[in-house]
Amino acid sequence: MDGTTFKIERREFLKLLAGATSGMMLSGYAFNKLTPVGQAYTDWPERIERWVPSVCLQCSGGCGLMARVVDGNVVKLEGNPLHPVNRGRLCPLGHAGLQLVYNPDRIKTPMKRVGGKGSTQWVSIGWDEAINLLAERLGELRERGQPHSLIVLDGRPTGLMGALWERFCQAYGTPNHLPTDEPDGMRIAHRFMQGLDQLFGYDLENANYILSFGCQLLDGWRSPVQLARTYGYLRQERPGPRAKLIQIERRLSPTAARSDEWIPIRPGTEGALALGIAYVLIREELYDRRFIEQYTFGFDDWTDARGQHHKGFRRLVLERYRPENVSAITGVPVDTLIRIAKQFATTRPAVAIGGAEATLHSNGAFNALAIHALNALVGNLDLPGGVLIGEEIPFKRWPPINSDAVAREGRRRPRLDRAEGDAPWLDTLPLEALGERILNGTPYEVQAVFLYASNPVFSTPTSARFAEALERVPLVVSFASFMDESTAYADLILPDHTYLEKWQDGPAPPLSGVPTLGVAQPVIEPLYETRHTGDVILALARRMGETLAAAFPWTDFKEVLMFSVRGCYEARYGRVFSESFEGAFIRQLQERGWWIPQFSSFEAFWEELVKRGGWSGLFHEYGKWGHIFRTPSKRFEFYSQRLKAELEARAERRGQPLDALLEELNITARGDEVFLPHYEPARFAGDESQYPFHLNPFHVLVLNSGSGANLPWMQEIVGLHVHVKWDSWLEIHPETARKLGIADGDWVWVESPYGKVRIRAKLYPGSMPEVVNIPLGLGHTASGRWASGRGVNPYALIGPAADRLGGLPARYATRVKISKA
Amino acid sequence: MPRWAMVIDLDKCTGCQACVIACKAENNIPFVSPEQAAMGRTISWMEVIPIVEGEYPRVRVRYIPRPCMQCDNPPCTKVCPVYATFKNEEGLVAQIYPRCIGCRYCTAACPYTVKYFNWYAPQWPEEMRACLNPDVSTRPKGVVEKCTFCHHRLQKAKEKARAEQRELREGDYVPACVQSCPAGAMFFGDLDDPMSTVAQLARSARAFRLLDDLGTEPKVIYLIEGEWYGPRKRA
Amino acid sequence: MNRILLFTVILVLAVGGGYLVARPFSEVVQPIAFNHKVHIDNGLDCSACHERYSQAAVAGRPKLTTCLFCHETPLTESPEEEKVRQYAERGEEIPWRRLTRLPAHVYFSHRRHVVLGGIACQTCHGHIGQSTSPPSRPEIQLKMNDCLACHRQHGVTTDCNACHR
Amino acid sequence: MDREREHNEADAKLFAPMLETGRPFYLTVGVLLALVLWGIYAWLTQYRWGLGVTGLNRPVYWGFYITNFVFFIGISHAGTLVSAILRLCQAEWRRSITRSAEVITVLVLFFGVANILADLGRPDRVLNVIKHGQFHSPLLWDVTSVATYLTASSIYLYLPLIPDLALLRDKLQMLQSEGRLTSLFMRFRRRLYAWLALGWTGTERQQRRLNRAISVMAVLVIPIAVSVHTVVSWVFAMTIQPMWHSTIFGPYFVTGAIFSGIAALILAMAIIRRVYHLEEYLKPIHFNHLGVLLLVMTLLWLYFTFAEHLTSYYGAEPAHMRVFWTKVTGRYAPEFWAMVVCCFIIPFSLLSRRRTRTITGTVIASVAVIIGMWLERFTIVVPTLVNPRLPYERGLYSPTWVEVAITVGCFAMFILLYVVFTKLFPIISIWEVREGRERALQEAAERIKTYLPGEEVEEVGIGVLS
Repeated sequence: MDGTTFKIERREFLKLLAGATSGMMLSGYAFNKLTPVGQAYTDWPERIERWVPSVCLQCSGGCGLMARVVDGNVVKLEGNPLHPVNRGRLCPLGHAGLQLVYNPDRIKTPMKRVGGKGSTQWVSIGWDEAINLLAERLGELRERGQPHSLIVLDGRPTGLMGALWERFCQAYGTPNHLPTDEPDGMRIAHRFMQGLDQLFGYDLENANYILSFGCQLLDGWRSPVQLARTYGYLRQERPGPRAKLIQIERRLSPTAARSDEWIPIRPGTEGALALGIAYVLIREELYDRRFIEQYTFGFDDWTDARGQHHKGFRRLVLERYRPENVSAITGVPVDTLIRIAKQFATTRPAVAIGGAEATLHSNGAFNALAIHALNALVGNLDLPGGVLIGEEIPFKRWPPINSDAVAREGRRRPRLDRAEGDAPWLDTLPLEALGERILNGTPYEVQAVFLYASNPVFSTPTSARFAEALERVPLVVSFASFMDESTAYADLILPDHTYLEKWQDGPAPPLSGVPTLGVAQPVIEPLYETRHTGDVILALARRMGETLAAAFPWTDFKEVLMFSVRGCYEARYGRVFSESFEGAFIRQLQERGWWIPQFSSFEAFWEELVKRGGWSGLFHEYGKWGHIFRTPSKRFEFYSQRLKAELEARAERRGQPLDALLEELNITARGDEVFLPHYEPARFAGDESQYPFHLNPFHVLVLNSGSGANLPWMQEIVGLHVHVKWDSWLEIHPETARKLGIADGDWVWVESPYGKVRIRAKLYPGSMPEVVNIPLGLGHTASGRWASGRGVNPYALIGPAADRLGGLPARYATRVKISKA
Repeated sequence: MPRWAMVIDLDKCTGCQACVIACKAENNIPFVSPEQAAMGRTISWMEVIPIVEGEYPRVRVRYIPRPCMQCDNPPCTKVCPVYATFKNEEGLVAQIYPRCIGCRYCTAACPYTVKYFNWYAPQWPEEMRACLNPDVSTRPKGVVEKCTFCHHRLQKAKEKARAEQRELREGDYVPACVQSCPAGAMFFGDLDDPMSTVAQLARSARAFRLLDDLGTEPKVIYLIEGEWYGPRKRA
Repeated sequence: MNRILLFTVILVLAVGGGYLVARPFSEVVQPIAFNHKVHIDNGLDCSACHERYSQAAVAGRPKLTTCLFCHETPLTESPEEEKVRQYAERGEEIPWRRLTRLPAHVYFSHRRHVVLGGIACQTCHGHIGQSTSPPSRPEIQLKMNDCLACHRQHGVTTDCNACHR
Repeated sequence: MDREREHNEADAKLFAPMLETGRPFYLTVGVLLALVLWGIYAWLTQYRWGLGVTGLNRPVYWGFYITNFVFFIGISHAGTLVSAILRLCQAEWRRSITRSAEVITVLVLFFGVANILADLGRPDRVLNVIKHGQFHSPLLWDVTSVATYLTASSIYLYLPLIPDLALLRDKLQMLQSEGRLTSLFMRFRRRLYAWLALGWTGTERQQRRLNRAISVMAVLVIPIAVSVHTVVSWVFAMTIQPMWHSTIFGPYFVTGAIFSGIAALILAMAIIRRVYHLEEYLKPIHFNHLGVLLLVMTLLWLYFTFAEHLTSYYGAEPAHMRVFWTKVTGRYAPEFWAMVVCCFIIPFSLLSRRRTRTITGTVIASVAVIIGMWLERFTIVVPTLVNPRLPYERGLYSPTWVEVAITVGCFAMFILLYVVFTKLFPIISIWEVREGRERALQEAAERIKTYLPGEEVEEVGIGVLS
């Protein structure tokens, strides 16, 4: 019995001990919970709050920002209510700027690759070392007389940074400042028909009928917020009936979904439809006769100085583009065509806009001409509700450069993206061809590549070849903030600030015709060891000898900005951003020719400019007829004499007949028709019998063609209408899918002559039976934790094709086949 | 007492989802991993509902931005066992995270499915914590959350108005989504003030409310798409 | 019976021990033995150091520059005062610890209470102004019911939303 | 004393489980314990990381746990309600089955509550329900009625247990006096029985009071039981969600509850009979009678199910129809039709014929009903949530191992506690069986006489209502 008692006692004791220990722990924990741990409470937020104006650089829309800064961190981005582009509004991508600035995947210091080409190892280096290294390497190139072998791929060639790069290339001696942003095909029409090289605006706010040929008005075209604002205004704010928006497109995009009518059309036949509409306008005499007579050339048949008779636009259209013919080409029913044409002619002001979908084809230039011809037919050029030819921002001109002999010699070499170095528009090579040229070393070896806001390895067809090309170049320098696909091939990474950390200019894209410039100051201190690329250019120039240094008489980018905006101060029109009621009065005065200076000194102007976030030209002067037609005939040219002259000049130089050149440029028309807006059949990669579907890689507002992919918020909302998040999808017509035995959400293979991807199919009644759609911007293999490995990149399917006349990449010219995976 | 209400003009809405992201930024809404998102655990107080109607080629897509309806007769508050969700005197349906026991009865009872649950404790990469809004708490795991009409903005607006010794004016208090709407499709104000924009628009013949026949009396009022010749408002 | 006694003793010891172990961690120790009373007696107002209580939510703690405004040169021979200049020499801010805290989900605005509501600092902060050395814990530990009682008394909102976000 | 010994010998089998324990018992306990530990581990995982470890999502906010909750609360009707009704009806065949039914009730209620706790996002704040309870929430009604029901059914289990506890006390006392009670545990048990028996000696007065108390509780417990499951159904019916917002949900749930309760009871009885060799106490007639009861409930269940679905179908409100088709032809059709088979086709075909209303037949029917009723709860909870009223992406729900483990753990724990109960207390009411043996025959005969014409017989002072 005693034994048992003892046993119990011991057990009891152990139990008590255990109890006591746990009790002690528990009570200690509880007390700790109840009262603050003093040491931990040194974190003491002050909540000091400021609102700082800036400019959004998530896309090229140029919206003004107000950043809410609390205790040195940006905690919210809102629109700048004074900025005329967005008036306090902001798109989803703009809001997600927070996730860009505070992204954990940012490159935090300058880095140098170790282990030579092909290695994926970088080491952090200091800025001085980095810039010295770069200056040394670039210096060597100049010493060897090869400054032209540097190419600068510039994805944001507008504004002062573009100008700074251009100036650097000039002073350094390379002709190769190459834009990599997506070209706007309508520019070709502006060049050939009006002799102007700029982008035109569209006075949508005053338009009553908007005929959009695949223009993604609400999906990121030019300035998304301004477009959305305009849309809202046209729908329910403007007095009178709602404006009509007709979307002619191969996919029911969000723009098409918000339009009054969606007209599905066979890819690449937009030009034919425009000509079909022209037929109705001409046949029913619904065109603007006064305008045609006074301001156009080549509408009727004409005889040139040598007495040769030429065919006019009218006869060409009446002969060739009868609605039934056009319907057969485009797949648009005849009655729809006639109805649209009549509405377009009678609902004035009516305006026709061409988008990338219509112009990035092998026949893109002619599509653009045909579409733009419609604007001339209704006489709606530089009028309220029409096409606007706007003013440039009056930046102060920079002092001329005294470049040295090496630079001058280098600049004389042909630009790498020009097939034959003739007129800038003719036969410009798309990016993928550039890669081939680097690989082939034609016309010369490339020794150095700068990547600024540019990611060609991701956004180029046959990107593996471009990657190979970068591998081959001895020096690749990237200014990226993220380790993207192209930066992965960089030997030197000089990370730029994100846009909230730096001084910058934000020119708004032309839309309202009014020049608008956003000016941004750094909102927060740079988070990491990054540096403004503008400052890097200046520092680089300073270290590369007298002549280069002399070309850049500024210490940093802020000075460049201050120097340049002096032009606005001195412009004698426009105004620092102001409340709309305040602006309205000044605008009325200025419209009547009055100029009241707002500030007594540039310093006062600058201070207010920075505080309010920018400067704007206030109003557009309509009907500058002498100004908007810079063609040989000083009129709007249906028959483009410039096109004719340049093609003939080239043929002559080569000593070949014109027809042979046309043959080479894949132009089927002959004679006068070549120089008139006409329909050229689009060419597609892949045979129809083997690859039955058109591939339509479409833009998504929130991805901005790829840069939005590492922002989790954007990934969460990417495929709204098909309920897809964090992934790509293939939109396929339900009936087509049924025939192929594909159900919603099935995995499918999409195969083109160039590649093959596995993707989830989504049945979408808004896709045409013969077209499948894949969003652009996903399928990264690098660029951050959230971007990498999600979805597919349709560029893997797209072939390297181009419109050889206009130098437009033919992004929509690939056929694919679909099979169940 | 004002009765806060929102009007959304579907004819102006472009479906861009700026409201969705503005809300996420304003209210410290965590994003979830792709795997969680695939399970349906994305939190989005403001959500755009896409409705694809019709057959090719006459297909129509409607976009309906959907915040919390802030019902005058909310089915969710009735079922909350602990007063973690209730309607306050200004008509806002509040959600009090420190009180919530996470039974998800309110989420199941809400006919609009506007309530979200914190399946895990919300997480951000350390860098991204810096850009959280200090005016709004981050939620713990296991509680229900939803759109609050950005009521923290109301508190700030009220404090500011009082400090300036004036009444709250129209436009002083606007939720983040309304503030950001690029198309100007959203309006906000006091429904009890007959002169306010929302009250005027609410009387429009285009006005309707989601699932109106349920009698929940939502204070989010929609204006239907289409031609209309009545009075117009600029947001 | 003995067993119960033993158990009780151990329980008391355990709880007490736990408290004693945890206690030092829960004390707020200020880097400088700041004397509120001396400053108040010398005619300084709360706002002299806690600058923003009348304009913002957070009253704020004094920045080093605020201290140096008077203490650039020694006013007394106090070694504690000397510490201020030592921090200045090292170019560091004084790491004041926070004494009065609210849970993270409670939003409190000083301006709202002090300026708009006319509540005296003492209501929540007690006699901190009369303290001669930094207290290791707040004199008044506010609980939600305290807030509610005061709100009811003043007839202001008791809406949960007003404080909880 | 003689009679006592006679009884004891006759009922030796009833005492046996409490006095002898073999390997199968430990094996069973071991297996069950392992499952319980698995469930606990799952719950700890869930507590640590949050409900994210389940398969729940938006819009399927409720899943296994709520299904289990409704199911367990339903099973709880086995007992109390069945036994109370049988007692009130003076159904003589009740005597050997009431106890096992009442135990099911009390134990299973805990698991209903446990599943609610498992379902909470913040189990640490569960006391808020008491501190800040809002009575407009049906969940509070649930808390109240379940608590009341738990109290009432515990008392109702305890009261008829008292004479048996006294018997056990005496039995162990006897064994001790014979020096056969060596283990400490047995001595502890003797003290426990003595304490719980409240000094029962079986005097006339005690007997009368006990009978009175039992009859009061039996009357009381029926409305409470009905209310409990009605309130559970109201958790759903008080919302305006399609196919939840239904007026017949109260009776529908109560019917289902009794239905599944009887099935659980039959299953439990069959196992007890088999394991403890109680063939003499739980006879085919018992199974036959319960089988008939089950048959009635099957038909009643079918009636309600049919009514519920027909009204939805005929009304054809779009929101309702989405849920309806999800059940009938859509994603949850397998579960739905399995439910119909389990709850109606199998039990009806087995129970409607006397030839198949055997022990085996009723047990098969019961197993089917238990599975079917769980599926019924599942197809009530989930398809509605899967189909939100607004056209969101339709949710899908597939439970994770955590939910499965917690569910399995709950079942295992319930069975474990049940097994332990049978080892500590008589699972067949010994005194009632004895009472039946001694008096019931005569009483019944006399009672029957009162039904017959002609003979004017004085009301006999028998039965619980006297």
